[in-house]
Amino acid sequence: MSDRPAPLHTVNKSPLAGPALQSCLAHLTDGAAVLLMEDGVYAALAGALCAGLLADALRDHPVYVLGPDLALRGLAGRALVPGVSIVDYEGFVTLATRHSLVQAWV
Amino acid sequence: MSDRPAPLHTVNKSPLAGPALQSCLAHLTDGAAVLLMEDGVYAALAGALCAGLLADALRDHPVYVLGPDLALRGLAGRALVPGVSIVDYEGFVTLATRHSLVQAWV
Amino acid sequence: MRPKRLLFVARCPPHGGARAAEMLDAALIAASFGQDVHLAFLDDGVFQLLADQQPGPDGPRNFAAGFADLDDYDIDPVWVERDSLGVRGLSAGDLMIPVTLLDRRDLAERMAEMDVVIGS
Amino acid sequence: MRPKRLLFVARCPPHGGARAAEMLDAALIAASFGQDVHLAFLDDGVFQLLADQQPGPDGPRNFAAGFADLDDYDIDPVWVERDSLGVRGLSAGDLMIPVTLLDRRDLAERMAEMDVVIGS
Amino acid sequence: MKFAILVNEAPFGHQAAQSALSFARAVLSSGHDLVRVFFYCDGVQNANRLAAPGNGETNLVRDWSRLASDNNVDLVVCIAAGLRRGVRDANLAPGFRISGLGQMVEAAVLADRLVTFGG
Amino acid sequence: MKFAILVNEAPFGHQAAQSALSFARAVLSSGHDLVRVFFYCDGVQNANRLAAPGNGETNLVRDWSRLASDNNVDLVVCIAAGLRRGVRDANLAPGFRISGLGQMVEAAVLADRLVTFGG
Repeated sequence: MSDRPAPLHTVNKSPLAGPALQSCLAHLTDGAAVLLMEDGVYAALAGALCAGLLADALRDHPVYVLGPDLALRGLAGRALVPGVSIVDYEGFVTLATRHSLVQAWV
Repeated sequence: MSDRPAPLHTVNKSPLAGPALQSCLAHLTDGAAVLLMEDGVYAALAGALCAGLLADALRDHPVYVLGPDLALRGLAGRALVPGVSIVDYEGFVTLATRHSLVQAWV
Repeated sequence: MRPKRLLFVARCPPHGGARAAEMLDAALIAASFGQDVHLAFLDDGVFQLLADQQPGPDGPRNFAAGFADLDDYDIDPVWVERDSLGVRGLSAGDLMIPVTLLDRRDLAERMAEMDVVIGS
Repeated sequence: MRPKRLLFVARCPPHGGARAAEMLDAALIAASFGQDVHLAFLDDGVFQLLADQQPGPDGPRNFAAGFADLDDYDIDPVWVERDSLGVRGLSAGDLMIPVTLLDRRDLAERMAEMDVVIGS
Repeated sequence: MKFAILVNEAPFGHQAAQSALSFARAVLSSGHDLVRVFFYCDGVQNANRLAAPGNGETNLVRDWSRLASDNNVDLVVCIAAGLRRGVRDANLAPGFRISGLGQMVEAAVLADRLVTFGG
Repeated sequence: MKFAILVNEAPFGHQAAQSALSFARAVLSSGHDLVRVFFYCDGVQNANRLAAPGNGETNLVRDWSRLASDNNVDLVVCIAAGLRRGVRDANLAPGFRISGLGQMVEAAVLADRLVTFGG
């Protein structure tokens, strides 16, 4: 199954506005990755309450954040949780091809 | 100001799906009351994680729950947090007349 | 072409709009098209299965009736996350249909084995 | 008829849809109709005021520009809940306009003094 | 007492519009005045007469129209929010009228209580 | 690789539809196939040609129509979800077609990846 390793999970809600991020992070399996998009990108903010949660996930899983959605929200120049990688939409497409499926936590 | 004592706060979101209930309860002033409606009625369920939060609020504030929304969700016959009062839409209207304003936490 | 393993994930409560009912519709159609369809309920989605829901004359349609069709469509078992029930003070006996309770880790593993995951 | 004290409460983030922008529109119109208009930002609503928001060419309109109009409409001061900023790792210096920081208790008291409270 | 109602959610994505209608009926049955129902944000979809729910589903658009004709209730759709979302004269249900945000402000000023549903 | 996209949110109440469009463009610019975009739930509002956003606002309905004409993308609106919400042939934007949920299942089966936006 090396070509279909594990799911890519997308989170599009603010971490303080519902359980999407927490639920998503609690369901990561070996090889799974997380992409924060839309209001989900607020979770990448260093210093936010949920930063520890994300840092924990980053020990075992890559976490990506959609750059255009950071810029839209005024977060482009701000400090993010260390280890989070910024991708654009082409990067999102590439991630989707490399993972077995895309599961949206909305 | 005896005829305009304090606000009535409505909460229409599930307590585990966002910060509406918690935020609302943190902003109650003297004389304020809470009406749980739509998915907000899940907060009235005895045994749920947030039951303690509601019980705390009930020491100082009346908490009402909309009966038709309980029935819709299968909660009509279930144990509720002690002290919560069930009202119908006419009761909601009466509450609105007795409070100074109606503030929706959505 | 072999049927795909399609999982519909329900995480929202039942009566906040048409979303829950529309996701159930989609699952039933997928099953009728011969796909290998699974349903998982977690977070507030477990409220969709609560027994004794009484839609009023003015309310939205009684989508709960749709769950009775799951057998006809050969969708079973229905997966429910045990932890999601627990924090809501609920147990399997409170639900309108028989379900398979799964721990979070087990549900995560099964979701990861699907071909397609749809829903919220 | 004396102007009413209208409070618009912003609790949702800015770019998840038109809601934030439409509430700001409503506040500006109310002010232009001579009402005594107030704005309060709490929970994720504080993100609406974050500086350096860069709407792309394809994105929704730049509603943040609307905040620049607040002075013209005599809407001030803007109330922001201190605790909501803190748990998000933000401070008043991160915001695009000057605001009045209020503790939760103080904001609650001011909200209770209004004639009408609109918004989420 | 004079009530005004603000509806911010569409009829089929959210329960708020149904709640607003039930509240409106209770205002009238309790003998109070309902000075206006204002439809804003996604709430403008309540006025889309092309909506045709399936069998056994509530038709909220029709129910609002009936409320207006039976009780002479003023149903106002925000023009800007409606244009954005494709609700305009071409598909406006009976009993609704399209106007500006000033009508919402006026409703808030004229009524003793403004009650918001959804948002 | 073959992609399909599921859009569950209306264009003006949520960013999801804009995200879906940006993702669709990236799929095409990356040289992949886009077998279908299926509009479900409130997502059917993306096909309402009566929508007319204000100056400076994105017109997502028009942008979808352009995507369809420029790239021959199959845009399918769920008939049941559309009827409920007042999106039907009478107000359907160019480039969209109305069909049943079977088209969503087919898209999920034909594509290597189904990516959901909103819900």
